Amino acid sequence: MKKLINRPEDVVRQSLEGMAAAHGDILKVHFEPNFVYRADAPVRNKVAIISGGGSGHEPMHGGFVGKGMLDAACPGEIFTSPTPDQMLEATRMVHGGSGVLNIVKNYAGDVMNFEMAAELALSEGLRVANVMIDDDVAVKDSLHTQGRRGVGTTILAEKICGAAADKGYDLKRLADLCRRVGTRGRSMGVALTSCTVPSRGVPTFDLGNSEMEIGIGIHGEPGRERRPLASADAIAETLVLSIVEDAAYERTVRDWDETKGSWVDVEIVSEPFMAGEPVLAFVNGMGGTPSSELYIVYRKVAEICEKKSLRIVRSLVGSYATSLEMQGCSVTLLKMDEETVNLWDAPVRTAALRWGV
Amino acid sequence: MKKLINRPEDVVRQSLEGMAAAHGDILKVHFEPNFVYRADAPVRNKVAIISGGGSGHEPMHGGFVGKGMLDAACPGEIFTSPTPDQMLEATRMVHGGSGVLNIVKNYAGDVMNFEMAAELALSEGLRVANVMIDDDVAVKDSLHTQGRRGVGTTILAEKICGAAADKGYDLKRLADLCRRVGTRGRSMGVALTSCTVPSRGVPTFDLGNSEMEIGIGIHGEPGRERRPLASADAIAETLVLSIVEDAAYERTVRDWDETKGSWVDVEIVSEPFMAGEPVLAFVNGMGGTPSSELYIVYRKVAEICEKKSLRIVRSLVGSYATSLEMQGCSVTLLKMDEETVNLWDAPVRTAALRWGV
Amino acid sequence: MRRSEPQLFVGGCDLFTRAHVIRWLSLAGSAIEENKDFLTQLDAAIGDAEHGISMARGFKKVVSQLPTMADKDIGSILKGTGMLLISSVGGASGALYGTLFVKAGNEASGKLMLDVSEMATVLKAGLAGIIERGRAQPGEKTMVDALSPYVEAFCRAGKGGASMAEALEQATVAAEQGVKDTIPMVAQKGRASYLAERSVGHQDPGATSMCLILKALAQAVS
Amino acid sequence: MRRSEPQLFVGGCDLFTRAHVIRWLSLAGSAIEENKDFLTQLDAAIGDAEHGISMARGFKKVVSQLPTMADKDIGSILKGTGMLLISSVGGASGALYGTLFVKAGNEASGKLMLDVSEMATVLKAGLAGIIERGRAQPGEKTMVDALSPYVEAFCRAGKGGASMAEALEQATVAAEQGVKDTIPMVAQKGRASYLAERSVGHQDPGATSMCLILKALAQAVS
Ligand SMILES: Nc1ncnc2c1ncn2[C@@H]1O[C@H](COP(=O)(O)OP(=O)(O)O)[C@@H](O)[C@H]1O
Ligand SMILES: Nc1ncnc2c1ncn2[C@@H]1O[C@H](COP(=O)(O)OP(=O)(O)O)[C@@H](O)[C@H]1O
Ligand SMILES: [Mg+2]
Ligand SMILES: [Mg+2]
Ligand SMILES: [Mg+2]
Ligand SMILES: [Mg+2]
Repeated sequence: MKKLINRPEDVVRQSLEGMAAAHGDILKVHFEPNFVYRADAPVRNKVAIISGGGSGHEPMHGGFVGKGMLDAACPGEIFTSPTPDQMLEATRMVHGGSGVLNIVKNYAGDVMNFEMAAELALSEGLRVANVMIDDDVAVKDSLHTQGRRGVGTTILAEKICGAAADKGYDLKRLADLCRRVGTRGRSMGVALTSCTVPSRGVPTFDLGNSEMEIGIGIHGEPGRERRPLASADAIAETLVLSIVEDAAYERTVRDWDETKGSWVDVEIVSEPFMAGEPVLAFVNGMGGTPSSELYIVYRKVAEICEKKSLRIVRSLVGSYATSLEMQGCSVTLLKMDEETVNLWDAPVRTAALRWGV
Repeated sequence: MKKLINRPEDVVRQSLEGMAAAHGDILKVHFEPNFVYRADAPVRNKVAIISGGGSGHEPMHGGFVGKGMLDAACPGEIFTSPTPDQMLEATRMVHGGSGVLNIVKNYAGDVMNFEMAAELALSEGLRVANVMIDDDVAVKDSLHTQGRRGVGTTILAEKICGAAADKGYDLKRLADLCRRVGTRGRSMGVALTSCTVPSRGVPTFDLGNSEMEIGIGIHGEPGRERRPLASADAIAETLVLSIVEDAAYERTVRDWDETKGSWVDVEIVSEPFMAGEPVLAFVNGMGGTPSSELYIVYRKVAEICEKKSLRIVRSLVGSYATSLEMQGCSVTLLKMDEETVNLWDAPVRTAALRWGV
Repeated sequence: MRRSEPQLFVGGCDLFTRAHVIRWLSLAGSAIEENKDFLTQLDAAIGDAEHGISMARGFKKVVSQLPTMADKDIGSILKGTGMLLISSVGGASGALYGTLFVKAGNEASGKLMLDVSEMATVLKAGLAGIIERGRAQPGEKTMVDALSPYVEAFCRAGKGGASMAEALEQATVAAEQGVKDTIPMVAQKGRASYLAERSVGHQDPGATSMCLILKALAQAVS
Repeated sequence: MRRSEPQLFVGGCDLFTRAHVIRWLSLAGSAIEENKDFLTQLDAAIGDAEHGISMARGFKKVVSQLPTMADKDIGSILKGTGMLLISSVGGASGALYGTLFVKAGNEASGKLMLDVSEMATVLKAGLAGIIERGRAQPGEKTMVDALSPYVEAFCRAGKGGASMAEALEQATVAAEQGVKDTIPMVAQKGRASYLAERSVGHQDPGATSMCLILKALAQAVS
C-alpha cells in the first residue's frame, strides 16, 4: 500500500487537521464528534445545509463547506457513513433558526444514520428535512435493491441548494429544490484500478491489467460488470449512453412528515433525458486520475451530448467525489433550467469549489 | 498501462480539445501550433504573460490561463518542452502592446526553446523578457548541473505576476517581480510510484512496494535518492527540512539585454529562509494522490514551519503541477511580503485556480 | 430433573443476569476482534471492505466501557452498548446494531435479570428494531437472516420449556444455518444489493458478524 | 590513384551533393525510427523517457518533407530540416538538433555540393551552434561528446588528404568512441545532470542519437 499517511487509524483525523490548518478563513473542524463547519457559522435566518458520508471521497464533503454551499459536513471513517452524534452536534452548531436540510447519499448506512440524527434533532425541537440523492444508473432496480446510490449529483445539489439557501429559500422550498435536482441528475462510473482502504492495506478488488469495472460506486464496491479495458472514447460513450438512455425511474423514499410527526413513504420519479434539454455535464475523477485524462473524457461526453441534442449549458471537470486513490471517472448529467443555472452561477467559497467571491 | 485515453499520440490534442469544450468562457485553444490563450486576448495595455512546458503536468499551465494569471500557455508533447513556433504564435496572439513576460521552468529544453522563441519575437519588434524559475532544492549544485529545476514556485509566480500585470506593472517591473518570486521560493518532491508516459506504455522507473524516490522532478525522472517508504510525517519533515535548511543558492542566468540586443549573464542569489519570515506553503499532488493525503502532509508541514518560526500567511493544497498519474507530492515554501500577499489575494479566474471573481 | 429454585440464583442457567450481559459483550468483542479480517474480507467481496474494521472499532469501545456499565441494570447496559455502537461503528451496521441494542435495552429497562420468556421479548424487540430501521425482510441476504431464525428458534425452544442455555444453544444453531443460507441469496438490501446476481455465492458479512455476537451469548451462560 | 575529375561528378565520393543530403536524412530517419525504443530507454534511465519518441516524431516529419526539399540547395535543405526539427521535436534535443542544422545550413547557403574542406566548415558551424545554444563542453555527457570528436576527426582526416568517404568513416569511429565515453561520465548538462553521480554507468541518449545520425552520413556517401 502506497499512501501519504501515517497510521491507518489516524487518516481521517489528520486529514481533517490539515484542512483546518489550510483553510482557517473558510472552515473550522470540530473533533469528537468530527464535523467540518463554516468558520462564520451559524448564519442567522438562513436554512443551514449539512451533508456527510464516509471519508475517502475528498473533497466531498468537507471541501464544499463554506459560503454558498454547505454549512457543515460530517465525515465518517473511510467508506463508512458517519454516526448520528456527528450530525446532531453539527446541527446544533450551524442551525441559524430557519431549519436544517440534510443532503444524504442513498446508501443504507447514510440513510439510516441521517434518519437517526434527524429524529434526535427533531426531538430537540429543531426543524430538519432529509433529502436523499440516488442518481447512479448503474443500479437498475429500485424494488429489489437498496435503490440507486448517491454519487455525482450530490455535489451539484449541494452547490445549487447552497446558493438557494443564501437567496433566502425556506426549508420546504429548499428541500423541494434539492429533491428536484436529485431526480434530474444521473451518473455512471468506471474504475480502471481498485482503491486500497488504509486499514485493510490491500486493494479491495483485483483488476487485471487489461480489465475495467463498469458501473462502480465510490466505495471500491465491485461494479455491475467487468469488461476489457477500453479507450476513453468508448468508456465515455458507455457512461453517457447509460445515462441518456435510462428510462423513467420510480422509487419510494422516506420523508419526515412534520404534521404527522413521523416518517412517511413518498413516491418520486426521475424522468428520462429528452432532446433539446439544457444540461450540466460533470466529469468526475476518482482520485488517481489526472485532470488531463478527465478532459479527454469530457471532450467525448460533449460530443455525444451534442449528437443526442442535449445542450451543455454548464460543465464541471475535476476530482470531486473520489474513491481514495482509485483510477477512473464518473459522468453526471443534470437537467438544468433558468433557476438552477442562476443558482449554479452564484458565488461559492469553499476549499474545493470557488467562484464569484 | 491504465489510462483514460485513446491513442497515445492523441493525448495532448484531445485533452486540449476537452479543455476548450469545458472552459469556453475562460480560454480558447489554438492548434498547430498548440497553445491555450485567454478568451478575451489580447488585453490592451497590459503586459501579457506566457508560460509553457511539456504536457503531463496538468493543470499546469493551461489550467492557469485566464484573468489574473496567464495570457497564454504553450503545451509541448508529454514531458517535452514546447517548440519556439508555439511561443511565437502565442506571443503574436496575446501581446497587448506592453510587452510579454515568458515564465520559464529551468529545464534545458524549456530554456533553449523559450530563448529561441524570444529571439524570434524580438526580431519582430516585440518586447519580451524571459524569467526562469529554478526552485527545486533536490538539485544541489548549480555549477556542475543544469541548475535547479523549475517546479512548484512557477505556479505561485504565475499567480502573483498575473495579478501584478492586471495592476499595471510594466515589463521591467514585472520581470523583476517574477525573478524575486523565483529566488524566494524553494521546493522538494517525492514519488511513491512512477508515472507511465502514454507513448511508452510502461512505468518510467520501477519502485519496489516499500520504496520511494526522494527529490524527484515532475517528469518521472529518477530523484536524488531511493529510500524505504516512510510515513507522511517523516516525508513532510524530509521535504520541509531540505527547503528550510537550504543555504544561499547562487547561479548565473541568461537575460536579454535590451540595450545591447543580446543575451547577457546575470548572477542571482536565493537567500535562505529565516525565522520569523512570512511564507506561503504549497503542498502539491503529483496527479495520483488524493487531496485527503495532501492535507495529511500539509498538517505536518504547518507543524514544522511553526517549529521553525516560519509564519504561514497563505497556503495552497492540491494537484497543480503533476507528473501524469504519479503518486507523491511536493512541498513549496515561498517567502512573502505585503506586496506579494496582496497580489496573491487578487482575483483570479482560470480553470484550475479561481477566487474573487 | 429440575432443582427447587435454581432460576433465582444470579448466574444460574435459567436466568440471564447483568453479569451475563457483561460477559456476553466481552466475549462478543473478542469474537469480533478475532474475525475482524474475515468480516472485512466478506465485505470486500460484496461491499466496501470495512465491516470487520468498523465492528471491531465499535466493540473495542464497548468492551473498554464495560467496567463503567457493570453495576447498571440490563436495560441500561444494552442501551449504553447501543449508543456506543451507534456513535462508533457508522455505516449500515452501526445504525442497525445500535438500534438492536437500544430497542432490546428499552425492553429490559430496569431489569437486573431476565428469564427465558423475558429474554424472548427482549430479543424480539431487538429484531423488530432492526427491521423497522433497515426494512429488510428475511431472505434479502442481511443480518436479519441470522437474527430472525435465531429469535424464532429461541422462542420455540422457550415455549417448549427449554432452559436459557438450551434455548440459546438451539437458537445459535439456527443462526449458523441462517448465515449459511445467505450464500445462495441475491442481496436485496445494503451495498451488496448493487451487485444483484453477482452477490450470489458470497456469505453476507452482517449475518456473519451477527452470528458471532449471538454465539457469544450462548457462551456467556455456559 | 586519382582519376581526372571525379570530384565534379554529382554523387562522387569526394563531393557531398544535395542528393547525398537527402539520402543522409532519409537514412538518419530510418536509424532513429529503428532505435526509437532504445533511445527512449536510455532516456528513461537518466532522463524523462521520451528522447526516442521525440526524435522519431521529428525525423518522421523531416523525411515526409524530403521530396519538397530535394531540388533546393544544401543550405536550404539543412535549414529546412533544422526548422522542422525545431517545431516538432521539442525538449533539449529539438532546440539543439534544430540549431545544429540551421547553423550548418547557414554555412552551406546556396551550395549544391560540398568538398571535404567545405564539409568541415559546415560541420564546425553546426557544432558551434550546439555549444552556443546548450553551453555544454566536451566531457559533460551530452550529444557534444559524440559530435565534437566526430568533427575533430573529420577535420584531421580532411587535412591529411582523406576522401569524403574516408573522412566520414574515421569521424564515425570517433563518434562511436565518443558515445561509449559518455558511459562513465557524470552528467553536467540537461536532465541527467540532476542525477549527479547516479548518472554514471549510463550511456547518454543524446550522444547516442547523434551518433546514429552521423553514422547515416557516412552510409549516405558509401
Ligand atoms: N437495510 C438493511 N437491513 C438489514 N441489514 C442490512 C441492511 N443494509 C445492510 N445490512 C447489513 O449490513 C451489512 C454491512 O454492514 P456495513 O459494512 O457496516 O455496511 P455499509 O458498509 O454498507 O454501510 C450487510 O452485510 C447486511 O447484513
Ligand atoms: N545543454 C546541453 N547541451 C548539449 N546537449 C544537451 C544539453 N542538454 C541536454 N542535452 C542532450 O539532450 C539529450 C536529451 O534530449 P531530450 O530527451 O530531448 O531532452 P529533455 O527531455 O531533457 O528535454 C541528452 O541526452 C543530452 O545529450
Ligand atoms: Mg461502509
Ligand atoms: Mg523531455
Ligand atoms: Mg461495509
Ligand atoms: Mg528526454
